Amino acid sequence: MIGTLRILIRSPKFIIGLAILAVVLGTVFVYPMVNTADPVEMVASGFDPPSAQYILGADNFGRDTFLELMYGTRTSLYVGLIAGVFATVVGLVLGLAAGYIGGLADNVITLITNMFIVIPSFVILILVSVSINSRSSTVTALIIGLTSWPWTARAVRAQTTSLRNRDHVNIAKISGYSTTKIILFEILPYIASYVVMAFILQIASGILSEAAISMLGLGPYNTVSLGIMMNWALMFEAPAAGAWWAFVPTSLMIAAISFSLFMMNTGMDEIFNPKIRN
Amino acid sequence: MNGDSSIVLEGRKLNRQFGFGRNRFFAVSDVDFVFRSGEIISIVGESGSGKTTLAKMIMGLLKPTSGEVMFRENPRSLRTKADREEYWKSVQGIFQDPFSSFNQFSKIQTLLLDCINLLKLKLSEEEKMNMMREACGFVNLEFDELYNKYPFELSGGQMQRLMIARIFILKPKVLIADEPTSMIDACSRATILDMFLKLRKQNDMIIVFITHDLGLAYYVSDTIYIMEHGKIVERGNAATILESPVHSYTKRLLADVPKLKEAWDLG
Amino acid sequence: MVSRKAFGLSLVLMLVLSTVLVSAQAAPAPKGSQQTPRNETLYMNGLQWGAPSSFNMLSSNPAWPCNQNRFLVYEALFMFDQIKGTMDPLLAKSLAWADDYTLDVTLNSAAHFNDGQALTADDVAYSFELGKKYAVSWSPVWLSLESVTAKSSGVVEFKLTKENYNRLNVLDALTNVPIHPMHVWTKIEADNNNDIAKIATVFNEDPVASGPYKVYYWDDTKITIVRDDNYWGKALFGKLPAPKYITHIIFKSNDAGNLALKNGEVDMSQQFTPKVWLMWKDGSPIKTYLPKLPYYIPAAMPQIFFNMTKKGLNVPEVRRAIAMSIDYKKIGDVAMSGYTDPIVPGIVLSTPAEAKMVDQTTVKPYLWTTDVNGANKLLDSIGAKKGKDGIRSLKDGTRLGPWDIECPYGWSDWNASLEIVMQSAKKVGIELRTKFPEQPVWNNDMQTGGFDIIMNTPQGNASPSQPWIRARTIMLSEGVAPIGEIAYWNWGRFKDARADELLNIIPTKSDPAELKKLYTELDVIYLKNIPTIPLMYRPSLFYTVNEKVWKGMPVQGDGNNIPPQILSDGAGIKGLYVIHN
Amino acid sequence: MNSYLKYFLKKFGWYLLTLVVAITLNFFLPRMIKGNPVSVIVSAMSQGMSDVNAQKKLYESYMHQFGLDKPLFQQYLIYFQNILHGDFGVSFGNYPRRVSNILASAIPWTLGLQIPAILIGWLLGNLLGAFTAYKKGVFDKIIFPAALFVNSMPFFALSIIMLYVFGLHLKWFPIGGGYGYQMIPNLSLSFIGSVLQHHFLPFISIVLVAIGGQAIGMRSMSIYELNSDYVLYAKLMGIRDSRVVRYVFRNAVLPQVTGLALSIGTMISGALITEIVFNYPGIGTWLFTAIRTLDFPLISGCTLMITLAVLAANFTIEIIYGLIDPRVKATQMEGQ
Repeated sequence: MIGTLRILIRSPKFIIGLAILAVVLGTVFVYPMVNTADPVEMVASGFDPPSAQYILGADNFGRDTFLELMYGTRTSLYVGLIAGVFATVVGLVLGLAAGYIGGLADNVITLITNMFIVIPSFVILILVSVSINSRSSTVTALIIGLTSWPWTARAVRAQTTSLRNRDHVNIAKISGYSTTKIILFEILPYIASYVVMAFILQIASGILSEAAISMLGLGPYNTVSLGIMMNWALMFEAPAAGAWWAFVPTSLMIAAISFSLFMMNTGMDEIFNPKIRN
Repeated sequence: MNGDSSIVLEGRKLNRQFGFGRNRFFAVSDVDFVFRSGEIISIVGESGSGKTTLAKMIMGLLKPTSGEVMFRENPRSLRTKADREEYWKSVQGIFQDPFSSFNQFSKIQTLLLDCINLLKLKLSEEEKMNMMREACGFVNLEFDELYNKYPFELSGGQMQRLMIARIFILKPKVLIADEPTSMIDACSRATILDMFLKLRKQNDMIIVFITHDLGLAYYVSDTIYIMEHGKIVERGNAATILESPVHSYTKRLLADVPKLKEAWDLG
Repeated sequence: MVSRKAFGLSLVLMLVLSTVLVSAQAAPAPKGSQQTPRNETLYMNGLQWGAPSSFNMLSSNPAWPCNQNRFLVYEALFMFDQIKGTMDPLLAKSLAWADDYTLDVTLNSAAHFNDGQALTADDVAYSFELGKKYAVSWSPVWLSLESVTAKSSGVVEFKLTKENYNRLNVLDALTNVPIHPMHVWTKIEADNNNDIAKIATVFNEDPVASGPYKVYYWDDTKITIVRDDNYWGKALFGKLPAPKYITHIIFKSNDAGNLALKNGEVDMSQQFTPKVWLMWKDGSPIKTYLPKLPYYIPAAMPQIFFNMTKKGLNVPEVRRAIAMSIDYKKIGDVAMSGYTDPIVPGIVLSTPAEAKMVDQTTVKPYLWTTDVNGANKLLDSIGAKKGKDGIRSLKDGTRLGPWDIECPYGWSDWNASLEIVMQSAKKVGIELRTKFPEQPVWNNDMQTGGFDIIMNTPQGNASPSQPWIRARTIMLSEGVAPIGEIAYWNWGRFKDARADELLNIIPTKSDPAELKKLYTELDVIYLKNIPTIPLMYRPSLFYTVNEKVWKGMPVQGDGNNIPPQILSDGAGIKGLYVIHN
Repeated sequence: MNSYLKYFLKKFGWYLLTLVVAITLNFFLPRMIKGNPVSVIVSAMSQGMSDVNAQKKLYESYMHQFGLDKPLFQQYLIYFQNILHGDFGVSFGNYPRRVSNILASAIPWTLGLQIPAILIGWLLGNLLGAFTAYKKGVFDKIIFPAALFVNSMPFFALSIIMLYVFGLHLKWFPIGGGYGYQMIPNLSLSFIGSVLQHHFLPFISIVLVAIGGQAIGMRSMSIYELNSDYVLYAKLMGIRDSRVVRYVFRNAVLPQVTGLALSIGTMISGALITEIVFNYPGIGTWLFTAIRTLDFPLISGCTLMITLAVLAANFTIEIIYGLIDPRVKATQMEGQ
């Protein structure tokens, strides 16, 4: 584990990604400790331009956009994280089950997985969100996770299937390992790097999905997220009002977070797939 | 054949099919075998003949689609954990590719410790270390240098010898060796074969070589089974088969002997 | 290389092909010209939000301009003037009460349909009868009507019922029942076996009607009507309306519509435009009906309805505390961009015409304004103590919240208002949560009583029956289904016997002094019980114009005295005759 | 039987099954909600109506007309049957307009916007990816992060910024709609010009994001190929660089084709939201309206169209791919 980290630190891409993410995380978690105001408090008047007091001006409600951005980023990260964890766990469990058990279970799981890969997740995201009346950010995150597990499942299954027939697994079996122990010690370590990378991508896609469905007005209730901020900006005509501060920083924040995660992923990819290394 | 020694393993009409419906094919069909204690057996066939599938069924890694394996004259049961552990104390295997036989993420000692644990011996740390040291000594390896290393720090020959050290600890009744030397350089090959024979002498162990090399089979074994398309096409005393083969497939295999090793058998 | 060229070529082809497809699928074939010249076309927005589904006024969802009150294609007997409160003659010349129960309306003999047929008393009677025969939007008037008959070809006689005597309902109908040509619709009725379900699906592509315009072209993005140069009203108005074409652009959202107004692509906008003054800051020729705040003439009171069956919310002090906690000024400034005068709670608007209908000194003690301290004291006085989280509980342990406070998603001014109410209530220890579901969910929650607090406008149309119709929507408990079933008014299920009584008496009276007494009593009941809290005033229609192309748009104080009924509704139609390039 | 035909039929059957599942989800998921769209229609119609019985009757007649009074499963069967006949039902929000009619009016716009945008984005992205992989150095160090950054931005975020900069600020392009409002669709040059003018901003914002995504994928595929043994061998053999590059590109682009198949769903979804930003009269904008009014039949119609398009695209790509690449065919034909 330590060794892996040491290798990762040598990848500039990974480091850049990590640094950007660290700056974002630092800012969004430290700033609200300094400025303890309520982000939904309407302190200025609508679309006040940036000033010394409010460095990113005010949004349509007269809320401090910068403070809102901090809380919004937190919500989005939370949604991305929960969605990522959910999708990864579901994908991992189904992939392992299909790959390791094989047979009928494999056929059924693979069929479902392939279907959900082809049926656009956006469609399911909309249909499920429309059908759920009260959405908290956790519910939104779970819905997103629900639609994004198939990729992980498919890859985990493929790798597990090939690992299952490897001789070290056979040796472990005839050394009396239980199935759980085999999965934990003989299979998981081999796919761990892949799963971590997939998890990072899932977080990024979770954040992007949240933004997309919030744009459609299907985001979580009673909270501020990056997608909801974009949605308010469009609904309250920030572009027409010239209030670029209501949507440009938000767009850049979404891009910065997913960019940092993508960078980390690319860096890891180059480490773990040495052929891609330049 | 030594009719007087006891039967340890017996296969009755073993079948293994893969796939369903129109995609179904039989990797192993209607195979019978009898392994008596002290015997060395070779199962010879080309790649795709089903010999590895058969080996896995004998080891209990694959369930036969139909047929039965008799262990010490009783139907083999692998249902409970205790059953399985009991079986694997008696029936063990060595695989072709030493590189893939190791879990890259565990240290060398884990491999040997697992064997000690399988034997359920109540030993102190010190005694365990000694046992492993002895096993490594048997295969000419320096345990104290190795035990804290990871597999990728070892050579192929060292790895395969460690696999034999495993068998040394476990002392099974039956050893299934699936092309154990095919990925080893020629000079370690002889050493390794010697170790097998030494082991057998110590424990009165049955060794089943799974191989495509009829020459090797003749050199080491008492009994030879010839396998083609999942079926045993010919069986018998090694010398008899080599001198007067009956089946055309055996004849073809014999003709190939001088050519030797066109490709590594990955099946 | 060859393949790349082929690729590029096929792309271009695809683009062209899709353009062709778009053109080909457009509904009616364009007649003659390929475009409607900008200086001959008046562009509107904000009255139609989806693609037209029909121009059939017997259907549930006819498209602009075939909605009730809109006199561009179909016309009614009178035009209501929102400012003066008068009913101006249109198809009818005059009305006269023969007695309390009989009303005679004399038609303008010049009136004819755009197919040349004269418009007679038979057509009027027939049109009203359609409402009796089928459930259509003007059916409710038949509760107060006994019969509508053609006394002669030029006079229609309306007989009112005695048991359900309601003059207001009938006068309303004279200003909004669209007169249909009998010779056309009897045939449509016959073709569809007199089955309203089938009749309602008739698209009515080219309506035969009496108004100054005919349907010309429509698709998913706009509806265009063209002037009927043979319009009978040329005599009434002295000339034809100025724009040859009127196009209503169908936007999917407010923002696109406002951008188009700003850019001069839309001349007349019935949309909520936040901070409208920013629109003319750069000198753009954009105007609202009033030159200063509140910019628009208030005609409606959006308000929050309490579910009177919810524990905690059924305590009048709690409702009053919420009412006193709300920062009305912030709602006005932030949510409504200041388009509202300070709110005076009650069942009447603060406009001079309505304010004089109640005795202001009598109701004064019951009014409330923003007073957070007062609200806290009030809650203290009933023993509602704050818990650790700052939220109060009543003596019996009922926690004050969390209650959902609900309005449809995307109604941005309302969404903002409720955010403010939520913030306000927190300050007095009441926990509210905003809930912005899709409109049908909101509507369903409201009608079935599946809400805690919900926002809606009780009867926002300017009509002769205000403020009675508004008060009825808030308070009448008769005919209101219990929680779980659909109610069409009084969604909070408020119940007061005296209020019901008053609401039944008012429509039968016409003496102003007597009415004032009754309305005052009703207002006091309202203010004491607080079944709803008005949050703001709002115009019944927004009215923002861009004079880049069309000049002389009616605004207050321009001497024409044309009401802000967006050049198409009621007396607002008169504006079409004064604008010019 | 011809093995390719077998492969084709197998794929076809699988996609058909997937479609059935999609249709089923399309039907059941939106019906889980409690809001009742009929009440909206009725309350719009019965504004001010005071006879409760009349309202009830009206309500029931609409429930009956939309088939909502039947058991859910029966509704499902009817729905399925109707879809087979190309009938998506009547839109609740645009009653009595048929959903198929609405979709027919929207699809040309969406196709006209998305197909060229996605294809051009794919092509340019792959060229750029191969180029950066080949050139390496400073070029790669700038272009790769830039492409990744653009790709990290949701389509609509880029769209809003483009709208603000080029539509509102610089006023170079119209800010929304499919064509000028003064136009009446016809085949004149001025109309086509207007369509193209309105097409440009949404088109370019889809292209930009697509370029980013494809360039990244192509770059890593190309690096993979460039580092492979055959390239080394070819170089040792003294084969000209340009030829090697062509080999590399050809080998790297094949996986990119499957990549396109797999990412096409995400791309279409992103592009649909772009339509909303630009008020473009395509499926995305309709979907937005339908969601706002909980117009089930229209929501189902839109999502079904999207699913159908994605399935069709995937199917086509797989079929063509099976034809081109013998390896795929071989693995597909294997026993399992």
